[in-house]
Amino acid sequence: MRHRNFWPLVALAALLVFNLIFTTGFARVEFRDGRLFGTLVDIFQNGAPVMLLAVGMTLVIALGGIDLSVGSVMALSGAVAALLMTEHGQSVPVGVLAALGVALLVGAINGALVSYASVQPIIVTLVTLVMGRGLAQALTQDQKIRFEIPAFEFIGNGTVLGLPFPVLLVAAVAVAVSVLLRRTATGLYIEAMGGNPQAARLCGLRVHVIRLMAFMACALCAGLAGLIAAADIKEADVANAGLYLELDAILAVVLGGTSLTGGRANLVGSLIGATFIQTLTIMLQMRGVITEHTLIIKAIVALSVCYMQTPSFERMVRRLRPAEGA
Amino acid sequence: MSTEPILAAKGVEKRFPGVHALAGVNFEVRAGEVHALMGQNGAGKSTLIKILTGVYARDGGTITFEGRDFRPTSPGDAQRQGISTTYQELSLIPTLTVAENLCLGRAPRRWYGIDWRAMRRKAEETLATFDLRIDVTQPLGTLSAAVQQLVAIARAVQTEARVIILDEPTSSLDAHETELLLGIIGRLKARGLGIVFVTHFLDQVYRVSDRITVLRNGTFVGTYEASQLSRLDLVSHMLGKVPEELEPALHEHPEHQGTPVLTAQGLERRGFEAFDLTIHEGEVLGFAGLLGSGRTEAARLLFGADHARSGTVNGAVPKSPRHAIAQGMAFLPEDRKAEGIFPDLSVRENIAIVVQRKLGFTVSRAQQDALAQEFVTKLGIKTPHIEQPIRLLSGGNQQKVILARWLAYEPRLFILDEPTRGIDVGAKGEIERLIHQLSQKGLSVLFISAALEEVLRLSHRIAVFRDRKKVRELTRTTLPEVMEVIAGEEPPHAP
Amino acid sequence: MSFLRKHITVLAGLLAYLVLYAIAAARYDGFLSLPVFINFLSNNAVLGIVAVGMTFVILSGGIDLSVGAVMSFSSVLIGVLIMDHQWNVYAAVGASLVCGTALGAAMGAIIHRTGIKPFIVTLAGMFFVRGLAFIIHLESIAIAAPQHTSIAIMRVGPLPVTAVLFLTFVAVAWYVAVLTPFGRNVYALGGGEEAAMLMGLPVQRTRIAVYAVSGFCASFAGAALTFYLSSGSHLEGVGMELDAIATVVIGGTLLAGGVGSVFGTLVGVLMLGLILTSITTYEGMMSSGLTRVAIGALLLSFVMLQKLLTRRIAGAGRAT
Amino acid sequence: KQQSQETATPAPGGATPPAAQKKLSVGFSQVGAESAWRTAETKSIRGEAEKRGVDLKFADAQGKQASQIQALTSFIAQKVDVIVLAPVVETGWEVVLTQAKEAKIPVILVDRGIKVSDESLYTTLIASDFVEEGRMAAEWLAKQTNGKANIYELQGSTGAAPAIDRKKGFEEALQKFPDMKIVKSQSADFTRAKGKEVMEAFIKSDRDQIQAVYAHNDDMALGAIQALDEAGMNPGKNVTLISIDGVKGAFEAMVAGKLNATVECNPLLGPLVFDTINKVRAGESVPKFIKSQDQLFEQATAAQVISTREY
Ligand SMILES: Nc1ncnc2c1ncn2[C@@H]1O[C@H](COP(=O)(O)OP(=O)(O)OP(=O)(O)O)[C@@H](O)[C@H]1O
Ligand SMILES: Nc1ncnc2c1ncn2[C@@H]1O[C@H](COP(=O)(O)OP(=O)(O)OP(=O)(O)O)[C@@H](O)[C@H]1O
Ligand SMILES: [Mg+2]
Ligand SMILES: [Mg+2]
Repeated sequence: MRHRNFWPLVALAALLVFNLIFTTGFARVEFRDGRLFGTLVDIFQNGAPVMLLAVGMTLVIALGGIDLSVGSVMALSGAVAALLMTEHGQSVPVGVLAALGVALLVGAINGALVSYASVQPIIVTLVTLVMGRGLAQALTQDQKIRFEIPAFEFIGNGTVLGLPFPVLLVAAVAVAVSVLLRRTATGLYIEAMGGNPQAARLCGLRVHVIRLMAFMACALCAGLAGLIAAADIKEADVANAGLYLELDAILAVVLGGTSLTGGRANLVGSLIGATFIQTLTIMLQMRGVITEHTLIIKAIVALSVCYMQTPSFERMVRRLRPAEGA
Repeated sequence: MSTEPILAAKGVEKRFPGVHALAGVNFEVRAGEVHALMGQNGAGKSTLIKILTGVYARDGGTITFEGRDFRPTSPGDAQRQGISTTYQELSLIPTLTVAENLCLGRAPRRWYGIDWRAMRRKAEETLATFDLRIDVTQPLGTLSAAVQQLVAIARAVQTEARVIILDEPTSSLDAHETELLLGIIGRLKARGLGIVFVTHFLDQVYRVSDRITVLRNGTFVGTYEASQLSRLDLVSHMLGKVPEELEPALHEHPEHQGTPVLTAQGLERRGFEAFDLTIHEGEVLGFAGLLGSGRTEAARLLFGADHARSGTVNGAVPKSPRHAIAQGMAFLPEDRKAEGIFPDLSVRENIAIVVQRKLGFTVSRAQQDALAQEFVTKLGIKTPHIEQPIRLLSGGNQQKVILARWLAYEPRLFILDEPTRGIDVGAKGEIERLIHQLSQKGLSVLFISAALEEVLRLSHRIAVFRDRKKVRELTRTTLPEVMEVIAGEEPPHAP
Repeated sequence: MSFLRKHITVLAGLLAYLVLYAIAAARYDGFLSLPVFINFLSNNAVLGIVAVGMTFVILSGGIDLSVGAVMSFSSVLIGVLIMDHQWNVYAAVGASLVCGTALGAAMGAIIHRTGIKPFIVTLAGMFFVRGLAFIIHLESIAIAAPQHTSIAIMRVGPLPVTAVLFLTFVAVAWYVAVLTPFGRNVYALGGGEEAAMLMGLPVQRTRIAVYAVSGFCASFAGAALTFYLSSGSHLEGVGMELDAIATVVIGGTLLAGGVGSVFGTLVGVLMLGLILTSITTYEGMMSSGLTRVAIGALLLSFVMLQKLLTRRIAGAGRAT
Repeated sequence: KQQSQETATPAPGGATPPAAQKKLSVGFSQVGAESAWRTAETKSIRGEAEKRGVDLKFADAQGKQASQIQALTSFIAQKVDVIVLAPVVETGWEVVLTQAKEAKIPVILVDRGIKVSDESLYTTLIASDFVEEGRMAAEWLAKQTNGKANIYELQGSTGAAPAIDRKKGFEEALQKFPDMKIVKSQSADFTRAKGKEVMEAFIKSDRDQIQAVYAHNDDMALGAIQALDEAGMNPGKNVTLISIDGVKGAFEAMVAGKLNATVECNPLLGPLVFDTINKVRAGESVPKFIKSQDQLFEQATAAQVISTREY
């Protein structure tokens, strides 16, 4: 058996190698103003929100749910933070904490409705998708909120040890979640619930609480992503922040090999998936591919990567190279 | 009975990653014969059946059906060619009605399309042959495992097939239904059909089969005339050694006097009459009753798996399984696939999931590995390694894993709903011994089984259920007496 | 009793719909009139036709995210064929139906052959088809052909042509779902794929057919769109997949597959239409944000009301 | 009941029409609130309606044409006096506008034209000319760079009318300048975040060739400025930037010397719309296309104008 992240990694590596050779300027990395610059850095910096969403989404999907509201939560959290810090003159920590608090609240609502009212996750989160952005629009009265708050902007494009802060933030969150998944019982419980919720209940798991926590964790990730997105462009843009990003996040998770039916969480895979998507996007932008073609290329590439993870591809590979065997 | 085989397999090979499931297996079934396929859990019976019916492709060997080379591409293909099968894991659609499950793919039709009324009638008639008179318009999933199994069997025998394969059809049936099924098998045989029959119940094997093929560890041991093979020989062929003792030691049946570990009072839910129940320390309490009599329901109420309308367990309203587990209860559900296993999780994780609560929040892989390894050895679970996803294990081995899950937790009271379902003779004896040991150590067991002798053999006391109502408690009883109470042929019981 | 039990979700949905409609009628002048109701039908016909196809997909345990894109593609294709190539309207519609069905079938085949999850295949399909639509024509395209217009303004009794198409689709889909073996196989597939395979049902054929049906419905919706808007539009399909899924699920169809009905979808479509119209048009809220909040809140309260009614009427079911 | 209540409220203040005359009722179908520009437009029309004591029925279409058609049918059913429509798309209005015409309700289009075979379906269009905006941008850029530049274009959402027209006008005007060439052109969805991202990609691949940036709206330009800044490329000096819309943020950027020019696309159509309505109701004839005043602002004038910007 190959390692489960084998094929996603192969795909990512192939994409990177292709770009390093054929896309001009892709390979260039320079150190300027105490910070690394280059496309490779951009991939992680620009991809940070989607990576965070993918981390949270992995938890929810492993649990057998789905969260469509993450994009709206991003908009909401950015708006709350920006409003508090500009119009209400609050300090940065207060703004950040309040924004994350609001995100957690949305997550709790999602989780509670799914768990206690047993409404299907897709419906619940579709409702919060609509309402979340609506609330953000109502709060900001449909205005974009611009700000110049260096301490806050740091979240979006600060530099620590030569690396962009969002990259480190993603790494920290990913490490924390992976510890939670692999070093504590949480991972076992979440995967068990995704695999067979009835059995999980009979095994005495706190199914409601676990579900609630997973949705909250996902929303928290979305909240952080919203802060990064807002801080990055020094503006809370309620109408556009995080728009359609839920699809990217789900795509990342699935490209990374987590099954949408739940039961298994593959965090590293999701991160690889998100990196892959961002690399592809940047590549297409750098090569100046027009939108029409971008869409088609994206479709074909996504399908191929998913195909690489299916048993039927595995069989084909084995047939082509019988010598390799097991 | 002709001696020409209808369906014959020679030297069949099948490998799964890490498992050589079938190594050169020969098997044949003749027209008008009942051929039993025997072997321990994980011997390869179900795999062979799945190869015969086109679920898996074989890696080697030949199969001929009615003299022609046979390579079914799918179960549907096999069915069309004349092989009808019930698989071990229930393969019906729980969301559809009983009638549809019976008729799917061959529903009666009129000019405008499917004739629902005719379908219902047909379904009712079919089930009547099994003495089953239920509302066929209800979704199948709401019915008990036994009813579902009957429906699956009815579906298989209803078609125009030349070979009928039944993989553990009786695992959750009662004596009465089993009797009916064996009768039907007899009739089909008389009609000249070839029947393959898999079961772990030796009695049933000897009742109906003409020949017996034994598999061990994926290898072919031999095919024997049933009349010339003694039980002891059969079991030693299966195990590969002479068994120490075939039947476990019978219980003494003293009136049990321990302190109560569980007292239920006035437990009740819609349509289920209130009942009281006490289980003492070190006691084995058996539940007896017919199919649908409410044994499972009662057990679930005790465990808090279903919501009780009123009543208490140990002085409190049963809240949830979690709560019950915290009080030291364990519950092995009757429907393994739907409520027992976590299909994608490994054997290790399936064992560790409950005991993890005791092990603490942080996970130590070493600890889990040791635990899993210990039980795999102790219960003889056949798996290539403990990281194998449980869904790839054979049915009986899955059952053992779930049992291990609860043993590892060391509860004070085990509620075992059909723990021996689909478990081979050796392991069955093992489990009976285990129950005995547990009770000797002062732990209590609530034991539900469709096999009445088993219940009788193991229990200190027996609670009898009828029509979703607890009717009697019996101590020092005999088989005829219990059967009488179950059937309701005794004078009304005065409280 | 059995009828009630079996169709409980749809009935509860219908009841909840009536309640909300009554509230709206009490609140807004002229809401309770036949023309207004007919408007609902015709205004939501396009979404409705897409949702009918989606119902089959969801019943089979799958999902189709490409419907919006296929619908837009089909409408643009019809526009281009009629306006740029002077095709006959029926020929153009026929061609777009063939394309839509083929696209759907292709996705179904990929899902079945490769074992990639429907979510991904149809998401990729959505990108692909949208790209394709932009390639055949970058802008939305106005359709002004006499033949086309004459169909667009056709009425059957009081019903505009789009409403008629929608109701026809619901009726035919109901027939297919309930009275044909194909329909029952779809339910079986959604109820348990492995079991369906073991029962010997034609799983492959059914699955490919389901996505083909969805593609057909989506492209037909594209045609209906051209009659409704007199144009081929890229924009109308954006986000339509979520609306379609929402209406299907609101109608009581389980996303996991196997349970649900086409009439449920009809109720779902009417419901979503009612909510959107009453909030955006009749209530006329000044804030776009609050409008969305209200839409979400109403949607949620409908779902909860439906749940509550289901429980009330059916009583507590077996918990297992 | 909602509507009767609304009409019952006495109109406030000065501009109240004579009590005898029934209050003018106007139905306004707006696209949504996707951008600051759009919200400014809504505000302007609402504010003007309030000022003049007009009963304004507002319907937010959330970006959906079907929603707008529904709104229009309900306006017709409610027998409003005038309909103001900001169409989501250019096509697909024949049927509903025919209904309006039959009900003798004049329709005034704002900010974007529509394509209909029968021009009499609407009374007039009050809007900016997107093609003209693109042309103005091109001409200014040519003048500024002496007719020689490598231009990088940030397009609006693919398929959207303003994006198509602004591109078209720009390219048309560039025909006259053979040395001005668009090197790369990518969609950035009219948003700042995307604008930044796409600009970063441009910088990474063609860093040294970038001389000018043309963005279809200010938001994308602001994002591009940020990307250029971070890459140390001195926007506004080493790279010439021009965009369209003229929102406040653009003026701030010009004051800071980072944006070179913006072509105003005025959303404050309120006064003009209601003036036109009055004319129409008085039976005066109005031109089919009333161009709103679009002008180009450069860095030099930005500081003076900025204080007057409302959005
Ligand atoms: N799909 C699979 N992948 C990997 N291993 C498998 C698979 N199916 C079966 N096996 C393995 O093949 C062996 C034979 O299994 P099989 O189900 O045929 O046993 P069985 O004789 O039917 O046992 P039981 O009496 O428990 O039903 C077992 O060791 C099992 O773990
Ligand atoms: N909530 C309920 N509403 C209606 N019928 C129910 C409900 N719960 C259980 N039943 C029915 O009551 C009967 C008792 O079921 P139960 O599973 O407890 O029986 P059992 O004695 O364990 O028999 P077996 O497992 O052998 O079928 C079954 O026929 C079941 O379908
Ligand atoms: Mg087996
Ligand atoms: Mg039972």
